[in-house]
Amino acid sequence: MHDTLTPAEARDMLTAVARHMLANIDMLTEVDQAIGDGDHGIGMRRGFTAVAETMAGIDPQSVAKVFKDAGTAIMAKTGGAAGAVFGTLFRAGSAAFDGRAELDATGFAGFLAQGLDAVEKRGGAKPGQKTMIDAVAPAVAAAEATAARGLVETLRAATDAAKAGVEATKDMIATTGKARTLGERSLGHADPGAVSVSLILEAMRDYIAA
Amino acid sequence: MHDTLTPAEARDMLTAVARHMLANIDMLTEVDQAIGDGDHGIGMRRGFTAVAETMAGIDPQSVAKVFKDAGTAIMAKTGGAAGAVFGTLFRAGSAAFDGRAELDATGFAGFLAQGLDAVEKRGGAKPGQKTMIDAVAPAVAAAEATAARGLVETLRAATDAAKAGVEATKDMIATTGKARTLGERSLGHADPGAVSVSLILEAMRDYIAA
Amino acid sequence: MGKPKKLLNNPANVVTELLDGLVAASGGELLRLGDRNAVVRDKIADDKVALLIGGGSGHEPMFPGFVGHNLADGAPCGEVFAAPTPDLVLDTLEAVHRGRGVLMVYGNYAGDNMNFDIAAELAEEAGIVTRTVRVWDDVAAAPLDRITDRRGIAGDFFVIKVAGAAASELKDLDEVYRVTVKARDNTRSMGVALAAGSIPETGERTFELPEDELEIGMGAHGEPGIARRKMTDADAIAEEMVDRILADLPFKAGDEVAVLLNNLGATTLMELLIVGRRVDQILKARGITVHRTDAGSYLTCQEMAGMSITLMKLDDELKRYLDMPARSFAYSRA
Amino acid sequence: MGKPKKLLNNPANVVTELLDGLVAASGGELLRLGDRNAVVRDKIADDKVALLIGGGSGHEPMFPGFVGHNLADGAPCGEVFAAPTPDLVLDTLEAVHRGRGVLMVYGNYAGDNMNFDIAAELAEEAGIVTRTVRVWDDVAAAPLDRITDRRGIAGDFFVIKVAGAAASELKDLDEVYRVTVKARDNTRSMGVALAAGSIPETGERTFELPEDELEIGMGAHGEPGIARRKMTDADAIAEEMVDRILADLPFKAGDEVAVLLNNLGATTLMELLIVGRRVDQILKARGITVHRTDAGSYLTCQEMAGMSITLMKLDDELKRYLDMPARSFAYSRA
Ligand SMILES: Nc1ncnc2c1ncn2[C@@H]1O[C@H](COP(=O)(O)OP(=O)(O)O)[C@@H](O)[C@H]1O
Ligand SMILES: Nc1ncnc2c1ncn2[C@@H]1O[C@H](COP(=O)(O)OP(=O)(O)O)[C@@H](O)[C@H]1O
Ligand SMILES: [Mg+2]
Ligand SMILES: [Mg+2]
Ligand SMILES: [Mg+2]
Ligand SMILES: [Mg+2]
Repeated sequence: MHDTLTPAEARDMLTAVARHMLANIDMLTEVDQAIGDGDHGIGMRRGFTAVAETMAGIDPQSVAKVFKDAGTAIMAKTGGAAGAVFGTLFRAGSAAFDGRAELDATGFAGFLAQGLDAVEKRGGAKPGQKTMIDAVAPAVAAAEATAARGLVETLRAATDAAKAGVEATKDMIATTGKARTLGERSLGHADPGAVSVSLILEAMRDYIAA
Repeated sequence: MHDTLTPAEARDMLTAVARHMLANIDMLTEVDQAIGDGDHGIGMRRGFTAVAETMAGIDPQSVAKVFKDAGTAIMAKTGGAAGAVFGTLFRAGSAAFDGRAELDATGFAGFLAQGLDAVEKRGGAKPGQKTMIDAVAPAVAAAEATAARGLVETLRAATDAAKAGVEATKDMIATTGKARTLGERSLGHADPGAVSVSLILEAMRDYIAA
Repeated sequence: MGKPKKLLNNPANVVTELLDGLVAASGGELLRLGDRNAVVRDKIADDKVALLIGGGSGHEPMFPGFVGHNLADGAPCGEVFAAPTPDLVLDTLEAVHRGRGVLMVYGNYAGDNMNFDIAAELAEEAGIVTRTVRVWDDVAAAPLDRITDRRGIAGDFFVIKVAGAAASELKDLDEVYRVTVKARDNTRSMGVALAAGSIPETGERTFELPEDELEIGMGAHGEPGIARRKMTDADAIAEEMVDRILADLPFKAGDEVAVLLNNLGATTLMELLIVGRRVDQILKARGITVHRTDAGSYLTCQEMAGMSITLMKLDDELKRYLDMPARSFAYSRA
Repeated sequence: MGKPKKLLNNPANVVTELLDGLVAASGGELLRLGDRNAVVRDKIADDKVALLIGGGSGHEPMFPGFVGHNLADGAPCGEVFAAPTPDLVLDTLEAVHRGRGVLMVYGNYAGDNMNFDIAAELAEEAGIVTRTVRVWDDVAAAPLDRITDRRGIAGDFFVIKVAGAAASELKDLDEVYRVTVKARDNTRSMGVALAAGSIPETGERTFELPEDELEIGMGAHGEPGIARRKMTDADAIAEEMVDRILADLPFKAGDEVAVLLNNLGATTLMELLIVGRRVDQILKARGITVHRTDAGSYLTCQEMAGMSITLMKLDDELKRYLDMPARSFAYSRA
């Protein structure tokens, strides 16, 4: 159990995140087949394979750099909407760790909040449009509300909130991205990017709780 | 039972031939699917629909004209190899009836022989190459051998010989037409055009025997 | 439907291998950007406004097949159905830039928008001026009052053709941008799908459609359309699609248009022409003049069965640029 | 495989409807021969040797898509996979004849041979001189010593391109014939099929192929090929096909060739280019120079999945005619 993470631990956590993502590719493919173009799984495989490689190769000087490098790897290798969105989440979010020696609960909540802000600016989507934002936004709120209770609690709350967010996307109609359509064909299915957010947080939570 | 046919009866016989062909289109399609391009049935449907229409519209002045008009209809409407081959069979064969008031056994044997000769010239194929020639050639031999015994016997013998010819094509390798190939893929299947010959003769036999 | 059989090697390498094939077929007119998944023209005039197009792969010949003479100067190519990454867009953009700025034309998808935007911001930091025209021709994708939510489908073809011609002649980025925006704003499309294509890497079909149904308005990645119909006449489908397209701009009697019949993949040219015949009849009956018709595989979705109809309303300027000679792998016009 | 879904009206009318669509798309450059299933150019120069091409339909854009400027002057079109009838060939022949004779170029099939021959005999009676070049490029169809038994497949494209250019320039039928025969004799092809097309009128597939097999050498109507293989790499297939093609003429180091990658229907351009990439590598390794490459749907077999590779060995004369500008529905070259 960790209540703060050193840069090396942050790197190990992101390696664990990559491993968890790579273990769930087929599930992500299926989710995107239902409402998108079916490639979210293979995009995430490209992106998180690159994250794993990058993490294996870096000298973990700072938490901010570890997160930024992960974001750069995602941005450079994933492609598609997810590459821009998740790359932006990690790269912009990493600024929250600037000047912090370790990753703690407050820093983590800041990471999510600043990442969310940048993602909204980047793609112009708002909560309720059935995107990964609908998993990140509740996670931000939960993280901010629990930050005072420490990192383990914060990750637990953020993950739970993201999962609830994923569930909520099933009742939304997509108005951006490949799942966007005039009809209501996207109703009843979760948003692939939101599922990815919940997987990322889940892996972080498990690393920190371990 | 007829031992000679008037021009009007010749016309009625060819109408019966057309009806019989049109009743066997699907079977012809299947036979061509096995070794050709699968269109022999629909080609014969075009050709013998035209024969039926032509026969319904003509003034049966002479047996030669009735057969020639049928051949012209086949030639103009069937398309493909079959159009040229069966058109030629009827058009060139019809010359055997020139100057004859009625169709009799000798005339009929001459029709087949002259038709065969023209078909061989037209397409350059010889017996044994797995074409309709392998049904016509034995029919010619049988018709010539039985002509003295009258029309009913001649048609019976010619039809039987054609059917045996169809069976024999199963053991031949196609070297002309769509079924032609380097390999032995055509072995075991009958030649579609040969099947059509046997159907034509069968319908003639039944008309004459009735 | 099962997975389709395909002539592939390692399915993870399809983009790089197809670009190798494209460069080989170009006879020296196209170059790879190093070993990256992008192609650029071998010669780009020194004073030229550059035209950059691009997007996800899997829609061949769109986009790299339209890099050529009086067409685009370069195309970064993403993985199958995935927008190219910002660094790839940026590097291609830098490779084609000749000091007069770069016009970027691509289909309006969240992924493309974000990745090209990021590249444009990075380019700006490097002192390169860019303008962007997003193609949103698919009238099935959103109502007219949300036109910027619409997808870009085969209308890319007309917009790129006009942009390429304009960029070969006009020396000012803003002018090229103005003409290209007009081409985009005058272009409307709608598609119909009969059977799904697949993603090469997984072999998975992009959607499911019952054996006796078709879907009108389906997108070029298999995005949901607006209506499923029992299989019916080509004429009935053509009428429904053309009606919706004509009502949207709207096109009216006296207008002059260019028509594109685009094969989404496995549909035969026979079918395309049969539909085209009816489109032509409808336009004639409405008093709309057809200036020209193109038909073929321009923006595909792998072996998807289906097609789209695109109309571009013409004025003298658009007509001149549309008719200018052009030469690329996917399109040549004397 | 079930019957494919198609955008058709009455399937018995496909040929007449597709030709209507073709004429509509031609912008006045093509005319129907009355209401017959044939197309001719609107203008044919008065002193021109006429070029007539044709055959069964279902292979679109072959043949009618190659009627145009510096290409063919007319094309009688049979029903699907059925040679046109002699009267249709004759009437088209008479429509394009300008007093200098008519060269007929078509694929070497018993049906086409017989029907065109009958028409030629009738034309001769009417005082029109004709010459015939039958295309027999499919090396899979018969051994070299029986070359006249081979089928005509996508090699039609090169032979027609050269014949059309020669006929637009040379005023003598025998000269046009000489050049066209050379083009034919220098052209070799081989195809590979992955899945069957179908006959529109019945919806029936033209052959059956197990889910995990492909067939090398299959003809453009689904005629049996020379070998079935378990599905394998694109590169392995390309190697097998190119080896057989190269050995046949034979092509050798120092030769200059044109390459055609022809889509038989539902194969993606992605696959065509991936195969093309390997073909290019093989030719380079053998010291054979590629003068140019064309890739696309030129001779199809409905929605058959598969492709063919064609090589034409060039000399200066063939190169010049191959490179001459041309314009038709299916092929434009500036
Ligand atoms: N404008 C946007 N803002 C935030 N997230 C977005 C946006 N557009 C798409 N996404 C996310 O991207 C996911 C799709 O990713 P992916 O399938 O990899 O890319 P693509 O849509 O290009 O195929 C969606 O499920 C959604 O969560
Ligand atoms: N050279 C030939 N001589 C005689 N008959 C031939 C010849 N070529 C083909 N045929 C006949 O034509 C038949 C095929 O007819 P059809 O399927 O209608 O035409 P296609 O081969 O043009 O598809 C063959 O089964 C064969 O009997
Ligand atoms: Mg996706
Ligand atoms: Mg046949
Ligand atoms: Mg995608
Ligand atoms: Mg046929």
